[in-house]
Amino acid sequence: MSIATSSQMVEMTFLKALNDAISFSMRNDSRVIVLGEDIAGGAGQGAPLEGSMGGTFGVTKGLLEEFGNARVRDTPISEAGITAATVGAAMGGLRPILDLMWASFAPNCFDQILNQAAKLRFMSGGQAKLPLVIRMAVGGGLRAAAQHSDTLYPLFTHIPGLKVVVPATPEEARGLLIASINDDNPVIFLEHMALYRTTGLVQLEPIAMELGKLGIMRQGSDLTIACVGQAALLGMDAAELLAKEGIDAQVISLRTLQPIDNEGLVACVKETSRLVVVEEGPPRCSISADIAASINESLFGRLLAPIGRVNSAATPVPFSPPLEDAHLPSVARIVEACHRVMTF
Amino acid sequence: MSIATSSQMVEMTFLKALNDAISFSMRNDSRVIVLGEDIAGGAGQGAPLEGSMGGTFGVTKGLLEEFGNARVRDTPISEAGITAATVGAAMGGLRPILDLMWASFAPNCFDQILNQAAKLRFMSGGQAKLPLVIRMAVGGGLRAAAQHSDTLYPLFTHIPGLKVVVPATPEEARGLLIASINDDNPVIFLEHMALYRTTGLVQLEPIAMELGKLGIMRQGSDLTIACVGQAALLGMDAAELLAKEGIDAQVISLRTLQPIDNEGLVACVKETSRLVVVEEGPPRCSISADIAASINESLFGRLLAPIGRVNSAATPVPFSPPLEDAHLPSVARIVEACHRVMTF
Amino acid sequence: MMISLQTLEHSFREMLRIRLFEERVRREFGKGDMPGFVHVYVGAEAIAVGVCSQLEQTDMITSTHRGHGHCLAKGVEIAPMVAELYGREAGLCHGRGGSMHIADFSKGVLGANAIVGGGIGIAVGAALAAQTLKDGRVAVTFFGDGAANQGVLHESMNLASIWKLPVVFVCENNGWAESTPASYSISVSDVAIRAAGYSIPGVVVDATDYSAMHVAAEQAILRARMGNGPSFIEAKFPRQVGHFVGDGEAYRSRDDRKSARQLDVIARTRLELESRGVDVGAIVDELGKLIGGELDSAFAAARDSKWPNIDELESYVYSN
Amino acid sequence: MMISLQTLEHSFREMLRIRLFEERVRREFGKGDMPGFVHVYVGAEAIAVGVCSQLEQTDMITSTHRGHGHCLAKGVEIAPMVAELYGREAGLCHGRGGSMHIADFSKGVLGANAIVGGGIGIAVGAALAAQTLKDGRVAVTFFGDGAANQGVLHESMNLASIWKLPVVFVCENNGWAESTPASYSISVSDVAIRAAGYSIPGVVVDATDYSAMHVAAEQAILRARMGNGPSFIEAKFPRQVGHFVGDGEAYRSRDDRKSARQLDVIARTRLELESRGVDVGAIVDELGKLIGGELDSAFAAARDSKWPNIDELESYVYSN
Ligand SMILES: Cc1ncc(C[n+]2csc(CCOP(=O)(O)OP(=O)(O)O)c2C)c(N)n1
Ligand SMILES: Cc1ncc(C[n+]2csc(CCOP(=O)(O)OP(=O)(O)O)c2C)c(N)n1
Ligand SMILES: [Mg+2]
Ligand SMILES: [Mg+2]
Repeated sequence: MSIATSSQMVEMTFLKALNDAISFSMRNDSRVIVLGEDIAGGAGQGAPLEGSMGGTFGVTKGLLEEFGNARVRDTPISEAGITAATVGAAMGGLRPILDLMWASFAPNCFDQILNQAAKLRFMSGGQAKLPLVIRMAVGGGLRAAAQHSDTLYPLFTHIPGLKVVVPATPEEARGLLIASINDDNPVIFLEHMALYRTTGLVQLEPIAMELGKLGIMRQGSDLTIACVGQAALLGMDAAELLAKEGIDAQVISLRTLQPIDNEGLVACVKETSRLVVVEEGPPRCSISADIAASINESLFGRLLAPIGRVNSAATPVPFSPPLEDAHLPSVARIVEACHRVMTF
Repeated sequence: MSIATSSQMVEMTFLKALNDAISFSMRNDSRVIVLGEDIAGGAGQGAPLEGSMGGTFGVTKGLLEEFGNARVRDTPISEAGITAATVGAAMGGLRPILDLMWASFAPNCFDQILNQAAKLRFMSGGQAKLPLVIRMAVGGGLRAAAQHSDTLYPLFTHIPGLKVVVPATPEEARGLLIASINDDNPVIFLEHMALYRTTGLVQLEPIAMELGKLGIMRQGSDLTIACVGQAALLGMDAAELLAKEGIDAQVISLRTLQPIDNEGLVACVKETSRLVVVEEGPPRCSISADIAASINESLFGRLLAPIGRVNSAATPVPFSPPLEDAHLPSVARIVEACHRVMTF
Repeated sequence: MMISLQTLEHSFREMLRIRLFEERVRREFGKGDMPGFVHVYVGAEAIAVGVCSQLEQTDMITSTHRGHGHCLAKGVEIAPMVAELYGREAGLCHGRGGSMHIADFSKGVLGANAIVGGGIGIAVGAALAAQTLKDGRVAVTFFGDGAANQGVLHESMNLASIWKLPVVFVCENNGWAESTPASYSISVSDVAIRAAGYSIPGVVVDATDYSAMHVAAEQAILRARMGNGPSFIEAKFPRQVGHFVGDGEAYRSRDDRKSARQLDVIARTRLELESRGVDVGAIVDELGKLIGGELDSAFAAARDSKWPNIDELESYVYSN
Repeated sequence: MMISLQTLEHSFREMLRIRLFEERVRREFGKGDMPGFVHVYVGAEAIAVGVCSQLEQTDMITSTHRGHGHCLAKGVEIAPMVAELYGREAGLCHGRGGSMHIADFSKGVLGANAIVGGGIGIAVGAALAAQTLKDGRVAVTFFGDGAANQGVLHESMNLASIWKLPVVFVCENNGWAESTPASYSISVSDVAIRAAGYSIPGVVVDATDYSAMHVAAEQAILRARMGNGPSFIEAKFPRQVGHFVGDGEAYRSRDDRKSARQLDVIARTRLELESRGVDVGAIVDELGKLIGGELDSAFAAARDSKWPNIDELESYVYSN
């Protein structure tokens, strides 16, 4: 094995990047703990370790072995109780990471997120410090149907007091998760299901990636495609197709929705004067609406076309594959929106 | 007492208008029931009636006496359980009206709202019929602080499958509540606390007011002020002040946020070419953002100024009066926004 | 507890029907063209049948992510069920729901629910409707040991108790919630103990003993029907299969898995029937053919049948 | 149960201090310049004092909308409390929280909580922190009979039990939740019965009997401190006052209100002290003057003190 320098890059899955971020943080700070349903997985508290699943998606695999069952805790199916406990644990001096499995289960603990985690610091006049991360898997495409496919991006982003993070690549996943764990605020960390098995290059050494700065995934001068999380992969594919037609699209991964990098976004769109926002999730009061509103305000009269918005359909997520495919944003729909924006 | 004709108008409080709508609907249809914490109030099931409070705000006062305790039920403090029961009752053949007291408690039953009420019809391929109304008080100004002052307008509006209603006047309150009760879908009915004691003219006979049509509260040709619920009262006051400066503002009460009267709104703004949206609640992924996005799209290049947005500050609602006043939308901030839009 | 031979035989057929359905689902799922994921009811058959065979069609049930057994026991037809598993227009939910949201309101099945604990309060509401409309219906909610730790169960039991609602709480305790053992996650030896906290009669039943299950259900349903309020049944049995089809259960010891399979209600009921003189082999053959044939055509038809029309994506969001 | 005279006298002083504070709050509220609404702790004093007088400053509590008593018993200073009630910058929360969200982390008060049941799970989490950090702290959560029907209580008790967390659940059962009687809304005679559903020892205590309350708290805190897990105390007493200051309680019979006032822990403890030879009159006079003076200046100072700067509206949303 060769000796690596910190500038070296290695190939890694999104899943492994998340796992790395957590174990790195747990090694560095004994106050970091993880809890959630099945996150140890079968190994429970003291049962044999072999075969423990490490969460429904395997993100926390191996942590139990390294850090033991005081710091890696399977929980009962009690989303409200475990989220409240996460809030209390943070106020009591830990830096907990809660795994909620699917974002569709977050409504079960919405009081704890909206009324407690998000508000306690403010209500206590700055006394409460809430260094906690709530991870959850979002999104459709798995034919998991309406109660396992929500993204809920705007619901979290609407609530002052939360930070909201949406990585698109393994590098973002690892860097942003480390930063989220280091952050003293409640961070909602949303992992799109379709990303877990994707791979990408990451730096050899885990380092934090600043929250609140977008990432430019592809340079381009004709229009900007701003994407929420996994949608960036669709955006990249769309850009490839557009390139073949001679349209040079810039692709942005927003990385964090709160704080949102308005400045960065304005700077990008100033160059291209055309914007398409891509977001999985229904259109009303959405991230795409939010960005359209703010960019229209910042760049009033300077856009060459109305802002394109590609969202999911305004329906719950259907089970049936052709319906789900039609419901979700797709490369084809992004290309179409870009055409509309280019030819306006 | 003179004999009234149906075109006669009577003065009525917002509170009484709501009460009327409910008792009217209960008289007409024995499947309509009401339930919630303290909505009978002390009278419980069988205890003496005198002094029963009829809900924290008195909206359901007198219903117990007329309809009895099988149709007017005090509930335990169990928001999740009673909302789930409301959903089940609707599927079982009733037309329940649930009183959640404050919208800030809705996060306690967000699963039942988002995953159950909103999705069950779709998931069952149209089998489930969910004729239910969930009423709640929203908004600040009472120094009730962060956990009793949320509006949550965009959270509900984001979720496909719900209807969202925001009356601004007694007439709207009565007409829209009757329509909501008549509707076969889950309706979130949001009553701003500051409105309960306001009065206004209503038609003598209770009649439904169509969901999905905005109301023009004041004609005006210079700019449009589109308001969510109680904000319309602020909008009206702002319009009066603007009129003194010679600015002729149109004031709109949106009435319903889902369905939203896009067509009506576009028609109005086409006339004035200038729009300010007023909404109590934080700005991100909000109703104002939603409207700004859609109007910018519909009227791209035809607006004379960027759309003005007046929202609450991006903070939880503070307790301290001067802070709360600064946090909330105000007539002064609306006027300011209108000036910006007029002088752009 | 003894139940009549006729009842036992009838119920055995019903249980076997579910078993045959689920075994076929597992096999067909392996072919890779069934969308999403499925959870089968293998091993729990006595619960659905013990309860639903004593319900009227108009009685209402709410189900879980593991809902096929409840549907079949409540009289839902096989062909539209299978079509739903494949996401087809001919499915019970026109393909919108799939396995985890399968529903048939015409049979009183108010839906499987993919939110753990999601159906519990809905059944309480259905019972409220029945009580208010005075139409004599009862409601039953099925939920797992994992769901027993959801707060909504507590709220729902309290509500059902203070209002004396005609509802039966049936906890299907298979010892596991995904990879988490009930012995770890539940703070008490029997979930049924919790019923006492709500003045609700609670019993623990061995769900591998069909007769015991049947009798417990009978009493609870009768109590509800008579207007005497809710009951709680904890039906215990060891999970014989993976959490979902495809789950290798690496987190579980081989011994535990093996011993679970040895406590099978179908096998046990078969022995009982035989000891009471029934030629079970004949029943198994007959049903195997009958249901086998029905399943053959249901799966073939489902695979052949139309997808939902994507122009109708926005249907069923609202009723008008 | 007998506790030492010294302890009883000390606790009487503490209870009286709360009573004097709350009576003053009621009076001052009537002047109309205290923003929002307040809920006073009158009648419940034995609970906060019985528990908090036996806690360390580093131990953590979570409180309710009726939180003044918990704060005072846990050692929070009067002046910044009063300033908070008036929404001033000098308040404990710099005016951001008010009565319903009053908090003093330096004294282990993790906050009053205006969401009924909101504090319960937070205390469980605080106990998890204590257990994980092995620092010997314990956590206590206070909540009402109304909160006893919130699902999060059930989830929290289960969690605390399976993890053997150092937490004490204290249900302040004053018989009412706003206008709803506990006898109507709670399906069981004693909330403490529910603790058995979580293998948690539960006791019912007469909260008008200070000594009984003290001893129950002692045992529960000790159990937590020793690492033996959670306990549940249901402290019963009749609500003497309206739900909030200004609530005329029209929904409640005059007799019921009157009899509630006759079961007062301060009066009762006074009698007990007197029977044990203490000159309570002297204590009352002394404290009346002492606390009276402190309250005079606290209220005067609060009214005179600065409002928060509106330029700092956006402070404290995030820490950085
Ligand atoms: C609210 C919620 N939390 C978590 C999940 C993920 N999940 C699906 S099934 C399951 C286990 C359920 O166990 P149990 O209730 O015992 O039912 P079983 O699968 O054993 O029949 C979990 C955790 C979910 N679907 N919903
Ligand atoms: C989640 C939630 N639901 C409802 C309310 C409104 N509310 C405030 S206090 C209260 C009654 C609480 O009763 P209890 O827990 O017995 O406390 P008590 O006031 O008697 O001390 C209610 C219903 C609330 N604040 N939060
Ligand atoms: Mg199970
Ligand atoms: Mg009470």
